[in-house]
Amino acid sequence: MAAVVAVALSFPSMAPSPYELTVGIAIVNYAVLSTSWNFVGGFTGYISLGHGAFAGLGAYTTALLVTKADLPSFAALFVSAALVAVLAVPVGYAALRVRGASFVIVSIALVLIMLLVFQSWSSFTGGSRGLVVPRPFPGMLRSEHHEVFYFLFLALLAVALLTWWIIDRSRFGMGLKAIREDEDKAQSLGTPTYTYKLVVFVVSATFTALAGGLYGLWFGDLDPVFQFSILSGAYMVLMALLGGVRHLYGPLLGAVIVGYGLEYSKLEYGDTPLHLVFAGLLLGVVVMFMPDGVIPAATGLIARVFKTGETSIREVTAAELREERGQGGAEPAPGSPGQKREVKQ
Amino acid sequence: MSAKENEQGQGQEEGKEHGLATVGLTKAFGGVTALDDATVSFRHGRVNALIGPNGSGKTTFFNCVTGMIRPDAGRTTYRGRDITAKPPHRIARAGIGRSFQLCRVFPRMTVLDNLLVAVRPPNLLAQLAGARKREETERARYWLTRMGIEHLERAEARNLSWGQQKLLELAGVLMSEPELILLDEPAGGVNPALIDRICDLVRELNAEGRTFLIVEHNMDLVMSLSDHIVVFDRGRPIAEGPPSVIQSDERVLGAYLGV
Amino acid sequence: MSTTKRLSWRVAALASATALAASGCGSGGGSEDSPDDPITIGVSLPLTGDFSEPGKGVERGYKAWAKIVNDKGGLLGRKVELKILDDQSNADRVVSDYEQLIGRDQVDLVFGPFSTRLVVPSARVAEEYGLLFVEPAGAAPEVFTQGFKNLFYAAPAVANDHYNHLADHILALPEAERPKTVAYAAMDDPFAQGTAYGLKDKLEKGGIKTVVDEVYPPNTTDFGSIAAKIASSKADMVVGGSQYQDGVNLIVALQQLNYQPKMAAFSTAPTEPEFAKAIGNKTEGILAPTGYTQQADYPSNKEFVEKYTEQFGKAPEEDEANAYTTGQVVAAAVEAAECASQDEECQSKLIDWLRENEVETVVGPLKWDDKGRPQSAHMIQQWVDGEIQIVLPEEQKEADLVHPKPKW
Amino acid sequence: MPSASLVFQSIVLGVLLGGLYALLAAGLTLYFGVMRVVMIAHSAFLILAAYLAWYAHRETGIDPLLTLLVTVPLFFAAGVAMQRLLLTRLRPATLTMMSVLLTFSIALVIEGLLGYAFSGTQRRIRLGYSSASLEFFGARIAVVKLIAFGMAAAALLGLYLLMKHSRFGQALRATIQHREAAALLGIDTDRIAGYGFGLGLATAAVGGTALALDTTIYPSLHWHWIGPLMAIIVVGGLGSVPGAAIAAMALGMTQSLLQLELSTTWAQTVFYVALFATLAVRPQGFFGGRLAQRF
Repeated sequence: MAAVVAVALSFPSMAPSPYELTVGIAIVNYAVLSTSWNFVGGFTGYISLGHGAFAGLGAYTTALLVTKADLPSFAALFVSAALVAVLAVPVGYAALRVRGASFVIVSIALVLIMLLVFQSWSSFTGGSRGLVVPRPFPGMLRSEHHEVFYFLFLALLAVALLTWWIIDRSRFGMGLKAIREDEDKAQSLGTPTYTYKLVVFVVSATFTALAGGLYGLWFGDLDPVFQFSILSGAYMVLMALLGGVRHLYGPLLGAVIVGYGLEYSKLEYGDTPLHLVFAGLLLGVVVMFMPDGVIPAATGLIARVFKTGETSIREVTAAELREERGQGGAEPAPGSPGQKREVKQ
Repeated sequence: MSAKENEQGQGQEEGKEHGLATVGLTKAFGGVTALDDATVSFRHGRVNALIGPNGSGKTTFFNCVTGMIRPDAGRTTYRGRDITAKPPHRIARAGIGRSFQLCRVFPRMTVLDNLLVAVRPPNLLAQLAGARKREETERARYWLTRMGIEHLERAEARNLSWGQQKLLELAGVLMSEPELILLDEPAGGVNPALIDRICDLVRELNAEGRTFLIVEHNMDLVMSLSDHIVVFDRGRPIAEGPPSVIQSDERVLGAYLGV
Repeated sequence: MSTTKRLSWRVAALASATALAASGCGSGGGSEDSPDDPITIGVSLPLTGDFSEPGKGVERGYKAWAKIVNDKGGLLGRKVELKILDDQSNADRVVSDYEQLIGRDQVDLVFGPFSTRLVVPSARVAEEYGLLFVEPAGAAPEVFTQGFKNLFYAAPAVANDHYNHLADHILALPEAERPKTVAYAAMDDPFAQGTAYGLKDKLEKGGIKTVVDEVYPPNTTDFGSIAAKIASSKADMVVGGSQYQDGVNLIVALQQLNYQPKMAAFSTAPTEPEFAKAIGNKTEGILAPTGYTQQADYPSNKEFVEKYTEQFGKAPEEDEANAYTTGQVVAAAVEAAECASQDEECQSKLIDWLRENEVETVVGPLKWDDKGRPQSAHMIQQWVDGEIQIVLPEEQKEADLVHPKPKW
Repeated sequence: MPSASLVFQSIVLGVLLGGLYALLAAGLTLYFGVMRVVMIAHSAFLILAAYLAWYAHRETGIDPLLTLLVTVPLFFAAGVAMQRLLLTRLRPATLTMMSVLLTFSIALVIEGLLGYAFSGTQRRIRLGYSSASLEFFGARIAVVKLIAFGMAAAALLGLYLLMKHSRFGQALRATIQHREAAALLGIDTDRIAGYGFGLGLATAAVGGTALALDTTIYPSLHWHWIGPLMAIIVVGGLGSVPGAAIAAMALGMTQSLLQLELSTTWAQTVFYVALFATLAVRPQGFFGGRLAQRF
């Protein structure tokens, strides 16, 4: 762990040119975004494809607070995160009242409606003409500017990871994970599932907005088409899922793989739209074959190779058979403990 | 905590105060009426059973009472308090715990964590405290021990056998400190040895002051275990009474045989 | 946390960090000028995604320029070499592309990308590294209000001035012939909107009434409602601030409603080679501004059209010409300043020279104001007798403007 | 204040647009009904069908309507295959969420491949009758729009008859209503679900061809369609085919009328406003049955 931190901290001094630093910033930004996404996705199992909207809102609100309300850049960043948190409450209210499918639909709709609003309301948002965010450190050289923001993003990542870790080991986190496993059951045991979901949704939106706002301050030019993009939300999901949503470092790992992969595939296969195909196939493969991400897949593989793992594959199959029955709602096939043991070997 | 509850439970004068009661509970799904103006009450401190043919509305009744679905009409009270259409977690906190028709545990959490989910933090700040506090873990182990599955506490629930999962589910319900426990087909898909085990547990827990309401198809179990039986047909009660009365009730036979 | 978990993460992080660093080291450090080294020129273009069509046109223009220059022995005796990256029509990408070109690849010069939306963020990168930024596509007013000191637009006029000749012509018409009401429909895009609103401002000042003012998002594909509004207003003139396909769609939708204005002007779309076929040849009388014509007799244009046609098998369009112009402008500056490298002194010499001088290009002589706005005007073309011909200004016209326009 | 004729024109346009929305939303509802799957790739298949129609027309000059003979069976088979080979392999416990991601990834692949094959250029079928129109009580209706509407209406009618009056339709409706109960009645729900999926995708084939008649197509266009369609199925009540059709008509009409007073962009927000309002006020949708309650 210490080595990773050391590498992350010394990266700017190792980078041969500001370009590598911008790639580093992009990857850390991805990591913050997917970690933020994972507050909802990882704990509760609710997949949001619309977190791009919160990032865009964070960026735009920060920019508007700086340009229209003359707030200092970083005050604007925090005020903007607070405003997004407030907005996330009614969104979560609508999205979380019903389960699953409606949540996904609302999350996608959120990006699309924000895109429409920020395009149409051009007298306020600049619309398609774009919005320029004044630099927080005027007069700073571009490469220094990159370096400062690299560390700011790193700090935000640390805070997000710490928050995730605190929740993960808390009673609140226990309740959230119970929601992911079986929401009805969690309710029947006294977990106020709706409130839990709403709270963690707001936390997630807030961190996403902070990442978006910081990005806005760093990048400087906002355009609704790029800020409110469904694809950026999908990348968050891909990264978190690829790394493993149940693990603290899963989204971070996913961000490093996907971020580096995007950069690499662009260098290699630059000018074809095949990057969409790659992203699509990768997402499909992850969903079909390793929905728990590479961390468990890799540990599972190692465990199988060395035969040290606690779980055997056939056990999982037995459990899933039962789960299928649970979902199907048909009469339970009488499975006595004795029979189960046979399956378990 | 549970000891204090026991005293409360035994302090009630039996029969005088109704535990769970509904008035005119009605629920329709599309064109199908699952509950039809069901007015029924159960005895506090006793083992109650709810029986009836398939599709007679027993599970819908459970779901309405525990807030999982919202009834179209009617009221539910528990010990005099109106709990109609309250969210499920409030009903759980009012002291009603339930199991599900097909046993439901949190498959990818450990056995111990399955119980710790039921712990209710006393205040907002305690939400963020660590989830594995010592005294709670001790209490969880107590229930696991009583169920006889304490050796599995670190296993993921999905790796347990069906019967072990049934016991785990019951332990989870007990961890939430209910006064009234609704069991939906506790003997479903369970081998005879385990059925006996579950019966014993129900008797013991009842003796400690917990009230039970059991939906079950296994008539031997129902007749031997329960003090009071309510029979449902087509979404409403058609008969109630002690096992001896129900066994000889013609309407009950009619309902079951479809006469 | 298990050991394996920690290990896998650490390996991945280390691998990516070192890989990035290594790939950077490998190709950096080639910045010293030597007479044998080619002059490398970095460009990022939308070769995929929403702007890919014009993006590819610009790419062809740049490639034609590089070939023509190299065939003649290069610049300052050095060959020129283009390094073109694909920005996927995405602003994040375009910025990171220019970071890569300038920082990692150490190119000597940069050319601009396509589309106003991408020009502003990328111009900022060049500005902050102190590089000259000549661009072929950022014509919207916003581009020139950012305070860029290094930016020059390589075309005759900014978007809002595209219709200047037409506005002058309309306002000079006798009272009876002048359109009294105008309907505007513009794509929500800084460039397309700029063209329509430039004309709108001038006509409104001249007392001509605006009866419809519609803005539609770039992804609009159904123009039924907008057309219905325009048709129902019975405006004498319709102005479309269009790119390509939206212009076609709008015209077809208007024709479906049998709306017959006295004058119809659309930007970009009518000048495209496929236009007539796309709207079923009902093109008669449609007006369009253009910054480029293949027939222009500027000396360099003849060479361009000939060699471009040789290289690509068809004649160049406006996007290609603007890209070529960009090359010509930068080349002129490089030859005057006698240097082509990233160092500050050279770049500021290039910038200063362009500020002060006029450059001969395929779109005519160009010079710029202190914000980088070109100071010429667009010509106005009209579809006459099944062919698009220049009708304004007088001195360049190939045909007379037909007014009122025949039915379509 | 817009004139009466303009309002009438807008109503006509709204009906024509609503018809197409209704057909596509019906398809989306079928997937949800049989599998509880939110099929993000529906509109990507829509665009794919439009591209196939355009490509066939460009290469051979045949009327785009004729491509239906190929695309409808092709899409039906693709739908069945997708259900059998992909969706049934997902874990049931997480099916709803994971299927969203899976279909999302399919949409990305389709978009990427279309871009690869045909570039990002906007395309439009050039028909001899593109700009022809008919007079209808003072409103002008483009012939191509009328044909598109006719196709949508015919397909919807066919779907309705199939579901109401055929044995398969009965099985399909039973499966949508209550899959377990249907299975108990001896219906092979897996097979029915596969066919339901195929039918849904077939609506995309019809819709795509209708779309290609009158509008421009480009690979990323599907994002523009999926939002309104998903809003429609929520407002209509997830899983209710008639609900989806009614909501589609109502919202298509509202959008068209709103454009009279608002800009095109603002008018599009009507779908999302309706979506949020529905979820806040009546989460099960306005026409939904018991299915919608838990989703």
